[in-house]
Amino acid sequence: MKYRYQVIPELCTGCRTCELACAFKFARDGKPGRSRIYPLAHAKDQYVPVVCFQCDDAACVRACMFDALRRNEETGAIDVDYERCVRCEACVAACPFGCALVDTGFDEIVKCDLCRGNPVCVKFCPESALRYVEIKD
Amino acid sequence: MIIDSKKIQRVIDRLPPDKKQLIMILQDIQQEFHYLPKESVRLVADYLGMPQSAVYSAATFYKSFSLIPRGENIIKVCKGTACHIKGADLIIDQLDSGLGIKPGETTKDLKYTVEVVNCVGACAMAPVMIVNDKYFGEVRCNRAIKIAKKG
Amino acid sequence: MKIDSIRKLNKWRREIRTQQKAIKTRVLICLGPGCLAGGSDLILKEFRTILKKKKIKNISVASIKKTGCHGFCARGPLVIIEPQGIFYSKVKKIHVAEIIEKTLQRGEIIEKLLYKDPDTEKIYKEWRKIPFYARQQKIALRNVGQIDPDEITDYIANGGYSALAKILKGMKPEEVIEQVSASGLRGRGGAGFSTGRKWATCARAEDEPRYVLCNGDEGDPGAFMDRCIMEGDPHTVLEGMIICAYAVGSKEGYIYVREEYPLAVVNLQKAIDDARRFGLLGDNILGSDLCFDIEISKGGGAFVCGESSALMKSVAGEIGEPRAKYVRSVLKGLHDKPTVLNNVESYANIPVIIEKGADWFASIGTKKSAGTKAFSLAGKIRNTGLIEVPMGITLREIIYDIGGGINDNREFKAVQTGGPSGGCLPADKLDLDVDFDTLTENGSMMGSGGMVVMDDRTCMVDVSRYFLNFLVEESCGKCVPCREGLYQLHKLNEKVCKGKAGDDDLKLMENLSRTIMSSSLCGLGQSGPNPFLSTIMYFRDEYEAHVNEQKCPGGVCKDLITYRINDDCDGCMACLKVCAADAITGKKNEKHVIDEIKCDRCGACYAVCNINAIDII
Amino acid sequence: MVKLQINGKTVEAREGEMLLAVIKRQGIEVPTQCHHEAIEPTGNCRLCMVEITKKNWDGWKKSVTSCLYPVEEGLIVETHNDKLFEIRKTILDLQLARSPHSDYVRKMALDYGLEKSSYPVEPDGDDCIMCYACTRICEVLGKSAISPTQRGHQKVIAGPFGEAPPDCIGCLSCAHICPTDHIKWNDKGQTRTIWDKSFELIACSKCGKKTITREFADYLIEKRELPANYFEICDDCKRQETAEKIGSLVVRAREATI
Repeated sequence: MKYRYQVIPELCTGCRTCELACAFKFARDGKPGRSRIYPLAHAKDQYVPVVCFQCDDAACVRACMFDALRRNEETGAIDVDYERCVRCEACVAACPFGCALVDTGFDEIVKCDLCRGNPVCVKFCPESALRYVEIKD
Repeated sequence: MIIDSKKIQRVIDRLPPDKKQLIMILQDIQQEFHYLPKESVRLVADYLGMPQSAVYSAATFYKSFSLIPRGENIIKVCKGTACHIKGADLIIDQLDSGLGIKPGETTKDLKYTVEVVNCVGACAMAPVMIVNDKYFGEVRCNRAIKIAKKG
Repeated sequence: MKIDSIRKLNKWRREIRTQQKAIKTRVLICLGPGCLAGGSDLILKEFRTILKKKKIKNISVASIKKTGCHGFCARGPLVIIEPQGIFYSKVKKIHVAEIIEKTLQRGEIIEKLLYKDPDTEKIYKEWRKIPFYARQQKIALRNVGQIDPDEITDYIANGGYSALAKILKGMKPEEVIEQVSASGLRGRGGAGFSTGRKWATCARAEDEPRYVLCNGDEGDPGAFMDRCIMEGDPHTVLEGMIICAYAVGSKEGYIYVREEYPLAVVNLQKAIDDARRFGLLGDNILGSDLCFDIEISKGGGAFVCGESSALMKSVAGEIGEPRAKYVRSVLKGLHDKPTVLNNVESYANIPVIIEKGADWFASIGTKKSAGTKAFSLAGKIRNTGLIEVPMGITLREIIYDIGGGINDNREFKAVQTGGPSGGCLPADKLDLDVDFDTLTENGSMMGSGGMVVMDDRTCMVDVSRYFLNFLVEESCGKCVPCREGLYQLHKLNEKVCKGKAGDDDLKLMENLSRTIMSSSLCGLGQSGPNPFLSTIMYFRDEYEAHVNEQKCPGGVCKDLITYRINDDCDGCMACLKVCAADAITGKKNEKHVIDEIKCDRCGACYAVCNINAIDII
Repeated sequence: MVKLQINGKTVEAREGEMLLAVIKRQGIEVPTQCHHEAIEPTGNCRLCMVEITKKNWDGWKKSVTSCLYPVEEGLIVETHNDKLFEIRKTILDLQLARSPHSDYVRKMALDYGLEKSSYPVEPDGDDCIMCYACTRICEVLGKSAISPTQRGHQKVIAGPFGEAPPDCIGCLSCAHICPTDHIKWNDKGQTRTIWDKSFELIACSKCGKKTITREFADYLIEKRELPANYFEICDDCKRQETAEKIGSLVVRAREATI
């Protein structure tokens, strides 16, 4: 089964619950992780949740000299292989959308991996501005 | 004593630009200038299309290369097994007291360099000294200085 | 003129042989490393200048021939006159005129130049009868000392390249490999792996291209057989490699020669150029479709490059750091392609095996170690030099019957074989057969053939320290057990030499040695502790003397001995002049005194005193 | 697929895989120092050694580094026994003598009951355990700015002549991958210094936040054909820009429907 992650900016109220959920999803030993999704205002009371587009010809994959960013076949997301990543921040500098981030708390590179096919931000978005819809081909 | 890079380049150009020539090229440079001038590491790296660190690694890994200027006369004392038990250390001590330098060092006036070599394959006439590629066999320690200076 | 067929090669061989028959007497002047140091090049020049001046009938300049090492280095410089086999030893430039006049012109023998056996006082005219030579059997060294290394015609006249012709005419590559396997030839570099099996594995490998490499690194201190073959008979190495290339299907070969052998590089390069010129190397060798060329790859002064994977890195232009050989180099070697790497002496045997057949070769030596082995005799032995003897001969025969026993009739203590990977064997092991397996079973190893004999004036703890120091200097430094382990083992060994070590140190050294041997990445580390383990096994009493009584029985370890002048001193002042620490005082013809505080026990005085007036306490 | 036995349990592995990967998949803890997924194994630290044998070897055993030993049909592997414990303990013991102040080494040595080295501490010791992770990662990067220099016990990782490596682009991969944090670097203000070489960090054209070095960016732009302007602004400002771009599309779309 294939899913598509949908963002509908019009519904986003900027409540940032998704940001909170994401940060706690990646919490470790009591410390919250860094959120991979950022609802940002582009005008007064107008928000757009900015999150990784999992691009086809991704700049981050291209910039990674150590082949540590790879397409996950099930989820379709680009995952960080922490066994290979040496934290050189090439991806962070290269991503045109700024969706490869440095988690300074855990001192590692993070990006959205669609919670391995069960995105927590979709669950918690009160306005269902974030959706994870099944694709019937 | 700066050696102009054109001279070094001329020595480098004698061999084809193939990575397997690295050691031979470095030896030609060593033969020509008695040591590897600092400039040569970059020139060889460019010539062979190799990183400078790889050339520098080889220059420091292989003991026949020296990155510091060596004396006109290279005095080698063999320390193979046969030479060791027949008194190579005595020769080294005599050279140290006579020329004031220990193995690996060069006299201030850049005339002499003393080096220790691990076996040159002339064990039949141990202990062996080599002064500028000329072999001297069964060297008695009290003649070491004479041999070193006479060459 | 290109020899582009086997017919032409045979015709050329006949022409050379008829020309050489025309020269009645041949004067062979040995230019091996030992004789060269004794000035044999000046002797050669002297012969030529006198003969040119005098134009003596039937003795032309052509009959003077320079050769590689003839073997009996202790008696060098050597001049041999064939076909009579007259053996003139310790020849000086002044003797040349006399040799020409008396021996060459009038056929008289110059008594004083002949070899006199110090024990039996017997004088030998003919070198083949001298005990040093009599028991030898030369296969790899068959031409060394007989031919001029720079003359391809000499090699051809002695049957050179006939083995190559034989395989190109009628043998399939598999048959060549089958012959080499059946001969029982094992790697002469010391590992003793079956050469035939190595070639077979490489021939079967699918990957292309394949390389044929010759290991001329010979880093073992005390070994100089490969040097004498490369300098004395370079063509046999080339022929062996070409035959191997035919068998495994290779087009590209390298001879890796260590940096300390410049003359070997010169002679090999001359041989390669000649072989190319005459169509014996390069494309369509002898008109066949075999194309194979050889290049010399010079070493840079690193013992570790004798190890196969490090050697291949060095040939490729990288630093000589070995790699794990779980995938053997016959499958993934130079540039990760199938590569055959054999030792110089192994290749030197190949042409003879092909020429005379595998059964003939297998009948020599022992069942598991076929053929002969070249040894370099050095150290405190009377007849230092280069020999080749059938496998299975005992250490005693080599050291006493051939080697003439110990210098100044001192007492034999140990013989070191196998270089830094080998060990030291005591007197009660002298009757062991010398072959690939027996010495290994007794804690040493035949190795590449270096044999360093030690007398009672050698300290075995110091020998172990010497080898560990050698290995600490030559370790490539890549893996922990060798870089750090041998460093600490050497430090502990120095502590024993200084008399500061305790029994627990010896135990720590033994445990550490086990880990170094079982966990090091390459042979250097895996066999590094052997010299220590073999000396503590056979000479534990010496270690205990250093540890418990702070004494050095061999009188070598500086911190545990004192030099004292006894009453035989005649005041010749030799020791006073040589003492670097100015610790000796005394007037001419009066007994001298050593100031035992100032003295740093370097041993120079003891070495220069000719009348044993100095005691070691 | 290849069948082999690890600590008595039969497992399957892919042809060409290394033993260590299979052992790790079984959840078995084998100590490693110089192993890292992004670089080729070289077998420097020897800690991952395991003992192998086969039915037809009639009892003969061999210890090999599992990071470099390819899987073989019918291989019988033992990852922990007295001999291997002794090897690992002695290696860490030796490292304690060379790097007495390295927490990384001390922590590993504690697992083998070693608080202090049984060998005298080396005067010229430092925290570098010579695992070559830094030189190899720099090689994978394509620069090989630093390399193992000298030989034997004097071996040291450095740039040519121990000076600022001409090929270094300041990406810090070596510093991050170094298990003992022996490679020192610091970012102060506009410049980053590592291996005695200083670099200019790109400052975000909008907010001034420092990102990567100019040399590193140029290298990525050229080597991986990335548009240069991606590197001119920091990730925070890029997210904000993305929001604004999408926002403006949303506004235009809404106006179009009215």
